[in-house]
Amino acid sequence: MTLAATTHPTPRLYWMIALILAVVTAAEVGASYVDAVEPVLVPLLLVLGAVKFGIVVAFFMHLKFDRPLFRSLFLVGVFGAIPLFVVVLLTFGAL
Amino acid sequence: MTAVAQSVDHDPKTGLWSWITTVDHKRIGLLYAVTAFAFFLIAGIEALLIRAQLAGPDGTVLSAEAYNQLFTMHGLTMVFLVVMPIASAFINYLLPLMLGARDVAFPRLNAFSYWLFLFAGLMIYSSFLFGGAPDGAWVGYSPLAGQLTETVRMDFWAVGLQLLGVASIASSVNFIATVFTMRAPGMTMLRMPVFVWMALVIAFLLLFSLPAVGIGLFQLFLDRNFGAVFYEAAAGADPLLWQHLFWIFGHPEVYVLVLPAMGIVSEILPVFSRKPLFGYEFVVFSGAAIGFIGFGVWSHHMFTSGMGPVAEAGFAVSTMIIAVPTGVKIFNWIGTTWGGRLRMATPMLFSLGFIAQFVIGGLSGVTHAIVPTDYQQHDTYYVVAHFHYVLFGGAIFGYVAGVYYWFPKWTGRMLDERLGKIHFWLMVLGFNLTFAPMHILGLNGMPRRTYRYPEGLGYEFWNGMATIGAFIIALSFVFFIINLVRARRHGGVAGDDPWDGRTLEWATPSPPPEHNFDEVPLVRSLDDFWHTKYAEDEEGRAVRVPAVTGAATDADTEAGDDHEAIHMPSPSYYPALASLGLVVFGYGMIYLNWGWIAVGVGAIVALWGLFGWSLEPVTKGDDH
Amino acid sequence: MTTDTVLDALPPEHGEEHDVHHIRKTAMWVFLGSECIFFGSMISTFLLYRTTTGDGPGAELFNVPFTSASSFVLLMSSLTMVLAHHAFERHDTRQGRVWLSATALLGATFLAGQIFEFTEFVHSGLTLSTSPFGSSFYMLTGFHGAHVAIGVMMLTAMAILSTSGRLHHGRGLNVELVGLYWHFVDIVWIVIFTVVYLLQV
Amino acid sequence: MPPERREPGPGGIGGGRSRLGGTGRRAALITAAVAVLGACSGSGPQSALTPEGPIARQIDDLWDLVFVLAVIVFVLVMAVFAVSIFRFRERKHDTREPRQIHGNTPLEISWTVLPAVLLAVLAVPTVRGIFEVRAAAEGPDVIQVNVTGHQWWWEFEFPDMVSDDGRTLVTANELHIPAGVKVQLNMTSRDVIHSFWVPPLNGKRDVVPGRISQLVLEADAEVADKDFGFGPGIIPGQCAEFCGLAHADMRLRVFVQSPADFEAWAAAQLEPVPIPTEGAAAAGYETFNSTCTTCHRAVVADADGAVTTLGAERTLEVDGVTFLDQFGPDLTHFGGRSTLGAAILENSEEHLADWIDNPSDLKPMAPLRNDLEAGKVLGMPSYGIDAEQIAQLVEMLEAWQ
Repeated sequence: MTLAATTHPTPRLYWMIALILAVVTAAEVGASYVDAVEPVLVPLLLVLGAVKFGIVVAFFMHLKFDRPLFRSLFLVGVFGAIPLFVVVLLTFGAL
Repeated sequence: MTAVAQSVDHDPKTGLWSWITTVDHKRIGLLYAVTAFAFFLIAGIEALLIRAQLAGPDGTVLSAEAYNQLFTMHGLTMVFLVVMPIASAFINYLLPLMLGARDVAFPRLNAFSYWLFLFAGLMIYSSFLFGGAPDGAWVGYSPLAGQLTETVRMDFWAVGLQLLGVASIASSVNFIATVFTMRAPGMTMLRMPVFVWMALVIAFLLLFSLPAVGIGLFQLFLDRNFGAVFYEAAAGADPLLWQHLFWIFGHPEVYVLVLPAMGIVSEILPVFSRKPLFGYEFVVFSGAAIGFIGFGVWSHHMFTSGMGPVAEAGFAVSTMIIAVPTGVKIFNWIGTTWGGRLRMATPMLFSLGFIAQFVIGGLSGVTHAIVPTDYQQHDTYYVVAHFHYVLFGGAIFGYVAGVYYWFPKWTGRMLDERLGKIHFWLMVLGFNLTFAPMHILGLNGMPRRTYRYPEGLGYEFWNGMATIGAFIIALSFVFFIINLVRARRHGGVAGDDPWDGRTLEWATPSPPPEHNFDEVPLVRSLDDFWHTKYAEDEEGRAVRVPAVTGAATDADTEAGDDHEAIHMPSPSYYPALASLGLVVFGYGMIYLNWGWIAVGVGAIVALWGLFGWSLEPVTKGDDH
Repeated sequence: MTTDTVLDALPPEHGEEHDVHHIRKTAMWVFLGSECIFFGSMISTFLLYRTTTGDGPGAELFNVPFTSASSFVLLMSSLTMVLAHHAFERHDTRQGRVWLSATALLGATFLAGQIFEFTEFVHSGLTLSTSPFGSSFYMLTGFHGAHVAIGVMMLTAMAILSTSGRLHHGRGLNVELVGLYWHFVDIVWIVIFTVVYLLQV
Repeated sequence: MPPERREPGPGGIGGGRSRLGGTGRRAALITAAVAVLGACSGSGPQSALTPEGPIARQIDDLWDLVFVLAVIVFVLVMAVFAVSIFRFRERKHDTREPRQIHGNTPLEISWTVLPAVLLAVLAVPTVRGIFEVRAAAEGPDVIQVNVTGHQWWWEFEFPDMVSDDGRTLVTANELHIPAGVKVQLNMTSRDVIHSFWVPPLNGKRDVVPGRISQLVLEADAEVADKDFGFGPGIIPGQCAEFCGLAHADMRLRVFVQSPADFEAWAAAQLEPVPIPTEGAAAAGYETFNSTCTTCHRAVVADADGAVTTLGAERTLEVDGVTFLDQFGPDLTHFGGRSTLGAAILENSEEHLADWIDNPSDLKPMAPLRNDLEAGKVLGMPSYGIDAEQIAQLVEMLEAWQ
């Protein structure tokens, strides 16, 4: 196991990421108003949301560079919660 | 080994204030144990009253109102104020010792968890003084729990459980961080004692399950007090949502109650069989599997609620799957005894009792997974029988075994074997007489949570037996209490390692010094302490290693030991203060009509405690 | 979690002093994992009730352009947060304090936007008691707002403490941990914004 | 003793008592008690182990299967366990240390796989059973009953049994069904969650506010003549989901009748009852009409045959189905019922008088919390009616056969 904290991102990267996040958010809002994407809107928005989520976690929260233990702890929470609540909503026929 | 104890310069501090401000995991463990035992006696008295009421048809000992409060409080107390904290007591005391650590990762957070548990427990019980205790069953099904808003009984339940949940999440975070970051050098994950593994599994279970019920409790509280309509069928809400949120927590909770006991039994069996645990990896991974699969079975508490046959079939299968790792554990325990030299001391007896009774509870659990039969069993005394076989015949037997086993470590004194054996046999008799008949009652159609039953349905005889059994259980605990009290003064002196133990806690003096280990041990294998005492001959039999004076700790001393350098965290009253603030805040929330002052005061006190806590240095003079 | 990564988690290096920083970060990540279930419960409650509006108003109330703007504010506060952390790592307390304050300010702006939005909705007839939709909407966004408020309080406290030089690794409050918390609150909002606002339009 | 089982279950005859008695390993006392006292503690009229219809029997057959398997597993495991304990217990003169066995992978795999196979075998009839027991009853013969759960009583409406003037058959706490016919219950609750349970006829089913749950009851043809201790064809049941104060007293009875008797009963129930015109009963009617009809409902006819329904008609709409939602039970043919207070007391003049005087003495309820405006009812209040008026009411009600 390595402590990869040495390869720390720079402020330049942070600004870049913020720019990407801003663009994705604009795309999301735009997409929800364009009729043409209506059929794929739900998956599209979920994918774009997941991209933003992933970028913040990986870079701003340093999960990409930090200990694998942290990654496991957090991913257990995220990927435990998703199927759990999908099943709950399925039993209600709400998905 | 005893010699080194004197060389440490920490005064053993005494007095009430030292207990309030303590951050020593061992003292906190003892506080948990004593508090949980006190609540156990209260819950036991509640159970006896319930059994007295049900001894015959149309019982008149209790009113329906009193009965509903007592069975609710019995369940709530046993789950949240007895078994969880007694597990916490063992984990607190033993986790750092077994890992070769000086303390848990966050000693003050640990104290906070304890005080919040105590104050929240007292708060729930104070409801008896304020017009009655919670009376909507510990599961608090909506909309019943939201219905009686004239009384604050169910507000005490909702707020009390919420606070207890905060305490449990705090200790879970603490235990997980401890296991991942505080292990002694060489203590890899697969060298950790099974008990530590089970502690880790339940910490994860609590961590990922409590937030669900926490949200449910918030919703219920908002419904009751702020006009929200989360469970208001008339507004289009679905009351089954509560059952999902509750059981997403409630089912893993069952494993939270029993896995530490399984861990305890997994420590005791090898010591008294004089053999290593059979299939250590399988026991560990089956425990982890139980925890993991435990998140996929919650809806088997809802087979009669009308989820639809597909969901029922799915949860039936997942419930059956969880029986597999449970079976693996049992087979490995039997494998551990096989070929050993079994010393029938009290801890061993209770562990063997655990196995036998847990098998019954496990098998009756499988019958619940056969969904159509569960349509008949659900919400009857059959279920009561089932979960008492798991949680009393199982968990409580395991924890009592643990008390007999580690009492010498905690106090330096041995418990009396003769009294212990009387306790055991009376408890086995009383337990089975109480709960075996409940299988029959349930199958014969007696629903649970009923304060009386009429003549003519054939329930008299077995209810009478169950009541007799309950009083025999109570009698058995009289012997336990006598034993505990006697041993504090007159018990035989234990020495460091009275049972010829295998794990690191036996390498310390009894009771261990504040800093646990003079030298942090270096761990080279599973059961490392045992291997400093025994080797294996060519036949594979254990042979005593010619006594190297001292054992693990001395042999593995690192250079430059300087006891002056051991910094233990300083005592702090902020954790107790912060938890007190939270409970005052809780009272304010319950009595909203006049309690805004309490809300404010509580919030300020809690914040004061938290800020003081986060700004004070961990160790005095350690302001770097 | 794969067994490999669990078993990889080796104990810290020898010696008396455990790496306090590492222990605290572990605890924070553990806590954030738990928060996933906390918000997951509320989000699924909302999804269950997203059309259960009874006689009251529903998702047509949402003003997506306005909420997009406040989402953007919160998103940018993650940038200032990470810059603050970067500054403190280089022991540039002054610049760190500036970024911390900026983060707190952006957080407060977001909160102000939320208060404005709530007021608008209440005036349009959506309250906690109107319908399960109303109950679950206010609870979800309200609890998120409470998380932001706690974050703003911690950021402000740290900004003030840094002036007296009382902000360092030895203490419970430190920039990296609060940063993790703050980013988490941000990503929860990313989910809420997508699921609650955008998917309803 | 109830009538014997259809056939001896594999685990032994005599219901769950003797079959389960042996499960407490160390509880030899219990086993002995079973043997000695078995004869005088029958499995009871509300037992799930004495099925009286095809659905309950299917469940019971599944139970017999899983019970036998569980006993076999238990005996095998405990036998090995007991051998291990006795064979390897420490003996005085044997000081040799045991061999240090750390595990055995083939053994581990086999005791992981074997139970998994066993459970997979059990899963097949389980899943099939779920779909079969859950299946809705279909066909022209099926009798529909709309059930409304109340704190703490049951309201039954037969939507397809309609009088000439368009009234449906309504009754409370005593459900009459024809033997050998499938009866489909469509259930909802007006307040909290209840659970409808008549063990000899089917498993239980939760009755959830805002939802419709369905349960099919079917009794064997000969049940109409069997006496379970309450009279021929009468099977007790009760609410199985904790529903507050009087949960224990939310009972019910199912009257299994021959199809002909059932038809006759239904026809009689649809008839109005006469308004008493003279004597004490007439005075009782005055009281009834001024006080009781706030909550209770009754269909009466005057001397000229003009039919009136006393009491406001209240209904509850769930998923497009209309359920009755009266504050109190329909009392039209009260005198013909065998119980009162949700099947907790035999219907006698004495009991009825006590009940009217103060219902909460006989059954724990919270009528002081009633709020009829808000539709909230937590039991029948005591109206402080004097003894004479009570006697008049009793006379009138008991005459409404």
